Amino acid sequence: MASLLNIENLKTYFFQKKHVVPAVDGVDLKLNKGETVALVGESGSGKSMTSLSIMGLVPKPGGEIVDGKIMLEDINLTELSEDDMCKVRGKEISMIFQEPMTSLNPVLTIGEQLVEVITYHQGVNRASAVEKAIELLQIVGFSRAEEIIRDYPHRLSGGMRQRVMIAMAMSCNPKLLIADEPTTALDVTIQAQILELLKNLTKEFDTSILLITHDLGVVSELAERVIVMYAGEIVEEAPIDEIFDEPYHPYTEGLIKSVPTLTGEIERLYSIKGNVPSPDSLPKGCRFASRCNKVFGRCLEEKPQLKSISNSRSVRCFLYDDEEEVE
Amino acid sequence: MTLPEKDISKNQTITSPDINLEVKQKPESLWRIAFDKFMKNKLAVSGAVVLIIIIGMAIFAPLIAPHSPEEQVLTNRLAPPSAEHPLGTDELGRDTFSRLLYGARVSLTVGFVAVAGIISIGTIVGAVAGYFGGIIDSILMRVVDVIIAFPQIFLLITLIAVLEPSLGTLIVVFALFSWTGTARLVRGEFLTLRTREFVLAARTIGIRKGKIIFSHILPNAIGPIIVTATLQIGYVILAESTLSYLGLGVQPPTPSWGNMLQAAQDFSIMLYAWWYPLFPGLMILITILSFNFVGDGLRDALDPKRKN
Amino acid sequence: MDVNVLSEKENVKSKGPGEDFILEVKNLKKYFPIKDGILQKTVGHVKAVDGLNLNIKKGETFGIVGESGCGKSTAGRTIIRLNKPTEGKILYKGEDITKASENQLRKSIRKDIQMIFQDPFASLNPRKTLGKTLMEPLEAHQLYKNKKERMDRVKELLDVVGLDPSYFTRYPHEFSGGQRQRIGIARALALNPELIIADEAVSALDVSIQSQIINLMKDLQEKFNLTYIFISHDLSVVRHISDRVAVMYLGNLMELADKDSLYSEPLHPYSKALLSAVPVPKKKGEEQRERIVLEGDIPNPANPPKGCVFHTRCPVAMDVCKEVVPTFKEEKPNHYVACHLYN
Amino acid sequence: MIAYIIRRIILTIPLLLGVSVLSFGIVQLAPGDPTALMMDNPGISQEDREAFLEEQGLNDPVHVQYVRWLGDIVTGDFGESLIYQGTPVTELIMARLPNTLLLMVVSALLAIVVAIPFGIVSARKPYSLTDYTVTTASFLGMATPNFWFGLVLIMLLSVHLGWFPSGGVATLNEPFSLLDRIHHLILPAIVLATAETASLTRYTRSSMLDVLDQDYIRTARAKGFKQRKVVYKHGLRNGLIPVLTLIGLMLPTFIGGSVVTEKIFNWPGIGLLFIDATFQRDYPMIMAITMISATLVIIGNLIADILYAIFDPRIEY
Repeated sequence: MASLLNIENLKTYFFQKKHVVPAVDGVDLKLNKGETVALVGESGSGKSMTSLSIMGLVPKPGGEIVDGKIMLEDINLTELSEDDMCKVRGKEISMIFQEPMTSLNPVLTIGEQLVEVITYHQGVNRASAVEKAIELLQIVGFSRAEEIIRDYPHRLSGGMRQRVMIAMAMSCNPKLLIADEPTTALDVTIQAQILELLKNLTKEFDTSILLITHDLGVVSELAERVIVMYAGEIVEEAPIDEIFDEPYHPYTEGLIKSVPTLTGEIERLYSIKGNVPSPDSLPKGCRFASRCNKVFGRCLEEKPQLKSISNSRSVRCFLYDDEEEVE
Repeated sequence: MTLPEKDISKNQTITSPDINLEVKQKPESLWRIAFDKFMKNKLAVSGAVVLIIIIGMAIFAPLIAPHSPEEQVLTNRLAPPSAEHPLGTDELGRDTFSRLLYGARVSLTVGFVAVAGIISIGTIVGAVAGYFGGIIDSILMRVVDVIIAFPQIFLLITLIAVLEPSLGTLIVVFALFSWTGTARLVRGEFLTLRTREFVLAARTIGIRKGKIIFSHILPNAIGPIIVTATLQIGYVILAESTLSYLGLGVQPPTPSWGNMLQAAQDFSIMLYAWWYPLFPGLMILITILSFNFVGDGLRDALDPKRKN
Repeated sequence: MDVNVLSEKENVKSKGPGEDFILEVKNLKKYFPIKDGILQKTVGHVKAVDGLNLNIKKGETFGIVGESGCGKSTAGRTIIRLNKPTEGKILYKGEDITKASENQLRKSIRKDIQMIFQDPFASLNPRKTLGKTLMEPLEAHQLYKNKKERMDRVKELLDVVGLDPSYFTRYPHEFSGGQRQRIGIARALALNPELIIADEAVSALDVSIQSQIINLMKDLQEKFNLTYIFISHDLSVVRHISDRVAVMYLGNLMELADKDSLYSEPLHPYSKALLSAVPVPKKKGEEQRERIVLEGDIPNPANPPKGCVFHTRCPVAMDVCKEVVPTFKEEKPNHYVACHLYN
Repeated sequence: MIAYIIRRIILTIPLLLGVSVLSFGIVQLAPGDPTALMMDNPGISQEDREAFLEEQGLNDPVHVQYVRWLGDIVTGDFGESLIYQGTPVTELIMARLPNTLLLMVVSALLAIVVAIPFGIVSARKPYSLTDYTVTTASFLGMATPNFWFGLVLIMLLSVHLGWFPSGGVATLNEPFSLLDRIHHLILPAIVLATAETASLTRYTRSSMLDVLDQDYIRTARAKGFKQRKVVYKHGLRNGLIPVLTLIGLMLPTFIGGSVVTEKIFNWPGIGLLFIDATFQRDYPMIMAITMISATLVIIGNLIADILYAIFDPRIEY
């Protein structure tokens, strides 16, 4: 499978008056064509900042990509000028966000917001852009698309707005769709609709998805591969059908065991003690050490590296240090 | 390939405290944080320093002033700045610098006292309207609407003309007709705060209404109130000087920055004594500017949404 | 509305002999007026809660699930009398508190019923130290003889919820979300309540913190013999913590049962869809569950559909559903449902 | 929409009533009666005075006087001036009104034209040199007393340099000339506009900064639009909607400011008329002008509200 996105050693730091916050700290990530990969982590893990780095939308002033490469096929996005990056955004890579209620411009009609992106990237005239917009709205499930394009966002529910966002993101047939917590703000029944839609669309359009989420359930609905982040670093990477049965990293394992299930077989939830370390005072050794139940001396002194365990799995933990790398 | 044991034991104690709290010497109250933030704002700090100097000069005017503000030397009218009269003299030969110092007393007194009144009335009306809502709120807000519909200066001019100008009248009139902005602000704060969860929590605990208002809601609304008070002082000083300039404020011979300028409108003064209108105006400008800087700095420092 | 009265009777009738209810809610309604026009006349109502019947047993955890706008939070706030009920009755240990004044409430339920809120950042007064926040309920009800004893009690509370007593003088902004939620729980416990209403108490927390808080709540329940009403949109969490679960939709109860029978064999089409919509981590070899994807959005509670409120989205709606409000009745032992399929 | 406008107009009626009560009431606070000044004139006897009081209805109870006054002003009759004896107040005001409106409209346009672009530029690059310059200028503008600013301008540009006339609407005894009128208008317009320009700039800046922080701006950027297009297409309209309200709220300050400006530049408008009236206790005139200015403010806010509703699609009627 050809690789579409290849991130190497990405470091996105925030420079504050007193300290430097390493929001993303040396992330390597590969995404193949047509593949859906989930980036999982709790708040502050750096997953959202990774996605904004790919889009070149790291908040400024303060945030900056200090190191690393982000290769989209054979272009290094970190080296593109702002003007060139504008040609990539919305066309090659598009993004949908967590808050559908605030992500659409309240004073422009749905049609206007769809049409502008189509005319901008595809150089078509307005009339055909309008036609395309209606077609897209129908694809994402609006039966009254002709009416919807004249409506303003506040007339639509959260689920409908997220559909509009998806239509907008898919309008230029992007190679990569970054979905940052696309269903977190939605009710479960609406979430199910949106997940269904995303699943069908990416098949149809052959688009790769980078799914950013904290919800392990959503991950297993959509993704083929899971990457777990903790405190700015990737701690584990695994195929979807292995990670829940056999998590390697103690953090991943804790995360999975912390979530109550719908079948209710667990009597008492596992809980990871403590809190995520504050990003301005990270420990010297393993960043998870203070919360880990398998911690030993070396973890406090030395930083573990992300290590391949098999060709589909890797983990950042000393417990697996003596494993032979399997090629 | 054998992997090490990955079983996680189940006996996590729930009473394990979250361990990641930074150890600090002293708990930092929000006031302390606001103070630190304020001190980092250069404009605000310089504004505060200038204000302290001006206030000091007003308080110690009798010690600092080289002359009595009312001492007339008719042979030395409209003298340019000199060692004897650092800012020159006026059309009656009085020392401008001394008169400015005493004028500061008037301006600052009117500013502080009137604003104390404005804030008291505005906070009470706003708090009552915002906490109780309903019909009380509607009535109070309609009264506010009516007062706000008048251009302030028209009300002030009319009232003062009707009531005879004096320091006391000025203060009372300002207090009675400038509280509306504060009332709206406080009402808005109360409306949002009263539905906040910590206020609901206080209600479920059974805290009395009065205590909820004064101990839970008001302290959290105090930031915007302080900011508006600071800005209001500047506004009142400006309005007072305007009225005095029009001849409706503090009456001569008592010096005030505004009435000093009233005398300076004369064509020949403008032609031959440019320094005379300059200094009172600059004093007003600097004072108001300082209050605005401080107010702006306080707004940033007291706004909990602005971190860093 | 007669229907609700009927169902209420049935509900009461079904109560087994000797069963003690700590809280009885009968046909509770909470409407919020919509005002419009020149004179701000009431032109309609948001029917946030529209005829709710619940009987809470002492010591149980009663879960209420539903999506946003279903009225679950309004129900909780009305039960604890932060809202004035529009209609219906709330009985706490047989005492009618529906119309009690704030003063009467202070003497009756304010000590006995407490609440844990959703947002750990909004639920603590940012200008009060942890100590002051926890002392306040004790002072308000003049429990304990003097300050010293009250302070001891606060330290005890901190210990119970797993916070270091040395945090006494700290301010809320110095705590993490999880710690704040512990403080919120300590405050709720301060008055030794019997019933705690937890409104989305763990929804705002990260998963690893969420499990800490859930476990804490379970331990406290055992220790102090608490009764919980646990309100949440998260079906897995509700299942984990509850004994009985009620499903709400648009201000109405759709189904109510022991958690096992509700989750393993839901009767109402809405409950079925809701359960099937929850994405679950799949284990290897596990079959893809059949999913019922509901069409459309939740209707506006200001203008709920006629008949069964769910009929606009129901995959098995019949003609009768558009006209007639289904009765809430016991379909199986202790398993209630409001649906025409079971008539 | 029409229904909304009608509703808003109807809602102003109680407000206008309140305003009339206050306008009327304040003057009632005056000690003595308006004949006090007349009595200084030895040609007027006590009988004349009584007759005057009776004729003017000043012996009636206050509420009767109020109702009568209200009835009159509804028909546009504000009574007769006490100073310019026998001349209806309305006539005097109408004669001066065009001058005041000219000054206000020109200043308001000046303020908007200057403030909004500077506010936007400032917000586009916060904490840049441009932003600091604009911010400093606005702080100065807000703190400068306008009467003093007018004085300084007259001293510098009229008295010393002779570039501008020091007052009046036109050169006396000259035929009408547009250039001459503009020449007279420049300084007063600048003075009246300064403070409002400054606060409008600050407001535009903070409103734009707020908007540029919103999620939909991030969406627009994610679509690949350049910063310029994002600011002007997606930010501007959202940012200017609240500014609209401020312009409505600026009206009272403008009207108030015109009093002082007219006084400094001897501009024969309502403001000057008002000041003269207060010094001479011309009560019908005072009541008329306060009433009219408050009405103008209410109308201004009404227009701002309606415009707001037109420009913001989120407002439902």
